[in-house]
Amino acid sequence: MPLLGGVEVSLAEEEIRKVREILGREPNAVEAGMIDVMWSEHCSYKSSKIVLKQLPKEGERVVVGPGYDAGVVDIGGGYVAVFKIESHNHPSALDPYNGAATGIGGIVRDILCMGARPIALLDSLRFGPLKSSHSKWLLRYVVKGIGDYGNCIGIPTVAGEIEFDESFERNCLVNVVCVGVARRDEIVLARADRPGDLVLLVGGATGRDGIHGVTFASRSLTENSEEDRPAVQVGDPFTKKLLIEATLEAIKTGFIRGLKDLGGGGLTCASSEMAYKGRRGMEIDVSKVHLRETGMTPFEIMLSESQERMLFIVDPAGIDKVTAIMDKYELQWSIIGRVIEEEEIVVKANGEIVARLPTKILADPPTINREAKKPAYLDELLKIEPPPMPSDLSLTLMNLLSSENIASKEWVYRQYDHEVGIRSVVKCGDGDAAVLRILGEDKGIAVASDCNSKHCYLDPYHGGAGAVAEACRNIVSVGAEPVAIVDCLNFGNPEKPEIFWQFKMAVQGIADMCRALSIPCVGGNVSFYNDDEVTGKAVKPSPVVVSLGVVEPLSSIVTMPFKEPGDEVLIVGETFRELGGSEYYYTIHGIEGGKPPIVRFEQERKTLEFVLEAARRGLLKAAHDCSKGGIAVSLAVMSIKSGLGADVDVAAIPAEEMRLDELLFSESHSRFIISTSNEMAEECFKLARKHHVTLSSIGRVKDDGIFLLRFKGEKSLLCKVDDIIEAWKKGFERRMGWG
Amino acid sequence: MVKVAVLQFPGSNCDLDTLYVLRNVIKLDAELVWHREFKANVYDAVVLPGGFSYGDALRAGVIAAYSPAMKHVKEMAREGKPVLGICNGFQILVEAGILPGALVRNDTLTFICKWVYLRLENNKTVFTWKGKVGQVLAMPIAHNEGKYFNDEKGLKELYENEQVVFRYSNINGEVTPEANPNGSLDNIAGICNVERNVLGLMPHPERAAEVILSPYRTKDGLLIFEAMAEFLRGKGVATSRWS
Amino acid sequence: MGVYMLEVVVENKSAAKDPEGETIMRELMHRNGFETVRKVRTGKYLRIEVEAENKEKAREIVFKMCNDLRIFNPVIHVCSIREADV
Amino acid sequence: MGVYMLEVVVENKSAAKDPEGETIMRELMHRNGFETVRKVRTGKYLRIEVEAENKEKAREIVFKMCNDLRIFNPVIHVCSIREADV
Ligand SMILES: Nc1ncnc2c1ncn2[C@@H]1O[C@H](COP(=O)(O)OP(=O)(O)O)[C@@H](O)[C@H]1O
Ligand SMILES: [Mg+2]
Repeated sequence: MPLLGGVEVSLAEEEIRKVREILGREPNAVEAGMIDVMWSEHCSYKSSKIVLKQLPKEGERVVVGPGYDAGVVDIGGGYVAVFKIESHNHPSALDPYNGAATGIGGIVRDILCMGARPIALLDSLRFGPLKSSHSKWLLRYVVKGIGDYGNCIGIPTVAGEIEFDESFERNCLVNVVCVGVARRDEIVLARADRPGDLVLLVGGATGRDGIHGVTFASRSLTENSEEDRPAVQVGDPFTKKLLIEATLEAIKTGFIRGLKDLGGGGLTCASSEMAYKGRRGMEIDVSKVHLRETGMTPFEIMLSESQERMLFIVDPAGIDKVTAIMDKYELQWSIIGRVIEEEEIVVKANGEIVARLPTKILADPPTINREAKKPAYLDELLKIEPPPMPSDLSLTLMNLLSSENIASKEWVYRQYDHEVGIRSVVKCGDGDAAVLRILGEDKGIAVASDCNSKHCYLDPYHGGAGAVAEACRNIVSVGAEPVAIVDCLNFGNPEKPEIFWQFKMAVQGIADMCRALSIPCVGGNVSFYNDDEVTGKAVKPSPVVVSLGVVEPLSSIVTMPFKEPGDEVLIVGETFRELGGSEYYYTIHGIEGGKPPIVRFEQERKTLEFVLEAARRGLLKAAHDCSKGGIAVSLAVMSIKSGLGADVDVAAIPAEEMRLDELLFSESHSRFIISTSNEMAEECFKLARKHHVTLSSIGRVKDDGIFLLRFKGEKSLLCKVDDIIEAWKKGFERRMGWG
Repeated sequence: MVKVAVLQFPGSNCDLDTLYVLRNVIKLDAELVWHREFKANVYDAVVLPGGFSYGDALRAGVIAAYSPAMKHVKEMAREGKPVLGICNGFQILVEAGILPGALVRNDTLTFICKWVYLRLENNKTVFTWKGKVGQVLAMPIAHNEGKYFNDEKGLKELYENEQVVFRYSNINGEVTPEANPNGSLDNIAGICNVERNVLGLMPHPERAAEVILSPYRTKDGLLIFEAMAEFLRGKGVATSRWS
Repeated sequence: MGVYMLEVVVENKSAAKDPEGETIMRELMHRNGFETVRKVRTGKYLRIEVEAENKEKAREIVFKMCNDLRIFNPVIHVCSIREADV
Repeated sequence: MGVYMLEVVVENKSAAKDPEGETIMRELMHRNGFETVRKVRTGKYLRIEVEAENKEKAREIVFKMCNDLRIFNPVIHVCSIREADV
């Protein structure tokens, strides 16, 4: 590795030249270390910044957009929702338990430092297929890590998703989401703008752990990553819980002028970013920092990424009041510096200045314009011939339902406390999105996370757009109005033009879909280098999108299970011959290619508007979007969750010309299955015409225990409801084995 | 006016939930009390809420059991005041020796969060006098270490003294192995002290006190809080032991 | 005064079941070809460094602590204490 | 063939934190009068009975098992194996 200031840094030669040029001198070792972390991909977004600019950030409800620790949106009645997503892929690949746990710890701090009480967690996970014992081991301990941490701090994990694909075998993806609520006037910003304010460091003592964690996250995993021990941290949820309560209590004093968590880049990142946002500087005395180990150098203290720490900017008039709160919770604290006029970060140790850098060089590093090139594999993959039609469609459905991608994820969410906080109205497994009520109000927040990496692989543009569309469909399915998204962009090495092309296309897709739906993107996270240096293989592009919606009143919530025999079953939207990247191709035929679904932007918007209005007018007894596994799987799941049967005429499904199997399993966008009473069906049709949406009645809910799909007079697919319940409920658990 | 304390230990996390139900649903005068500030003589009843006091270090509940606050809880128990331990609260009461036995790791070796059915076995306690023996209640559990254990002698005593209050059952009130989520001895989900003013249970009644939160549109958890509230207001079928 | 290191192991009484040990043996070891394993019992392990005048005193302190502070629950656990190398 | 008993202890590496051990020391031991405790580290304990030709073979089996079955994760844990009395 090249040298800067006499220490090894992970910067490119050109970047090193730039540092020297901007600074006009050689930095010393401490300064070089600080610059090294701040210029890492993880902290600086140097490769992605230019591309991310296209995402729409504005909207009536946006209170705080991207650039802060979490996005803040107005949800009415004086309340705001705060949410953010973050990846913890690299640490989780090495130590799934602690990696996932500290991921939760990190994302919770992001919400907390906006001044909001964290009220829910989501997890979006990707692993290699479960036939590999390595994947099982990763999944088992990732779930345990998330559960142990989230359960302990008393924040319910209310939703999530899991995908399995060979490309995640050595690079699992662990994305975690936290949602918070606050009164609008309680929001605090990570900003230091008043010279003389005190800098207070609270929480866990600083140790040598995690030094260079961010540079590690900004690199591909290598053969000897197992030796990369400093990158793995141990979480301490008990201390975190105290930190949460103490922080919220401290904010109530009114003396907290700025607040930021210490995550990647540690004290260096927190201090420089807060100062930069406030157009000020900060003086930090590292000899004041409470330490866990002896003999730590200023370099180590400034770069440590020890967990469970927060940085407060406190009005000196209130410092005693604030520290008394920390004492009540028996949290360690130290006053480590103050805000200064000059826009620079000055680090002192035992009275001597050991680093002095302009805030700008730390907080606003130069960006890189990376090359993008469409991968050659794509055109080949799109041309694949359709496989032969299976002779037994009932068996095909059973196999899909029990496949790891589609089967019930109950094994996972049983291990998560999804009820603590008494806000969970729609819980794990009940609906396409989770719904959390606002205590004391007749209002709820809906959240869902989505991404179909198989679609994205074949068409990152429509894959990115599709992730937004699907996340919003999931919100609308429960009767909520989507109001904003955040995203987590998981890709391979951006220095490779093919990977960067995937990235650019996906972001463009997300941006275009957001614009079409008039939904802002209020935050996100980029995780590059999810590839394997040994095999050179990258993960399938996985732009995970989290959509947040508002449902009001709570009585307009819709859930997924069929409700009563005799209810009419309808399909919203049209089906196209789009089987590329489908679960049907993957699980049944082992095919990776084909023409993937594209998003029809206008149609998607109209469809969402129709379903939302129908839900609000109380016309829907059940609703579920069609995604993985297509129409057949969506119908089956609605049947499974209710224990009721269904009798459906497939010929009534509006679709372009295609085979029966294609019709049943195509994963076209902009579709929902809904059920309604006979009396309300007519209203539904009227409303559909008003919204210019295709709606077609396809069958009825039955109580005969049979799930039946007819086609042109024939019983093309017939299963006992008990059998599909068994297949879907046991499919996952059977693969995981014990506990 | 009667006053109920919700006792907070570092790591309690169902404290606000319990307070919400006591205040907003039951309409009792209740307040959060930090363990260091807790005094027996100020309150008419105390609830030890769920959570992970001291992060479950060593064993769930064991460190909180040594807190000076627990001396006050013991005193209240002795005075016949209602003491309710929910989940971690139950674990603390057991570790403090106020209730007998042990709560150990679930047989599944995992945390379990799910709705279960409970059969009411004893309606002669401060918290259950409004129910009928054999009545089935729906409530969620959410715990790692909720498997009740006692030795042979201890179990015999529990039954002799009518201390078994709730057992895991199916919807029909049948106490079967399939209805036992965590491997608890005899499907035991909640027990009381001999005097019947202290109840500990693993399920969460505060999460089952409003229809909107229940998958079955029930609010069975209310029974426990209402019984306590009415008892505090001087109602209920008080036995001589309680007066 | 010196610093002594002691180990404390808390296990379930032999009469009580140890579902974790059984699961590890059955599902992990036997299933993956280690069939010669006959029995597995799990426990909690604590390594404690204590300041004391001598070894015996250190042992006494830890012994008293294990009893006084319910390091184990006598209803279900047995507890063993041994010396270890610092 | 004989039956041999081995003990396996899995702990966090010494450079890694052990929040549970810290909490036990601070909140349980120090607070309740055992101030001479200097450090507490927690770990997982397994007692394994295995059938083998001799001691060395038994040790080998257990060693291989701990590695192959990921009884511990070398990224964060240290694992020690010792003989015990049957
Ligand atoms: N990792 C997870 N954590 C928590 N809940 C999950 C997780 N994975 C899936 N779920 C829940 O299971 C249900 C079904 O999820 P999913 O299989 O993604 O369904 P769909 O394809 O219909 O969106 C949802 O309620 C979802 O929130
Ligand atoms: Mg869905």
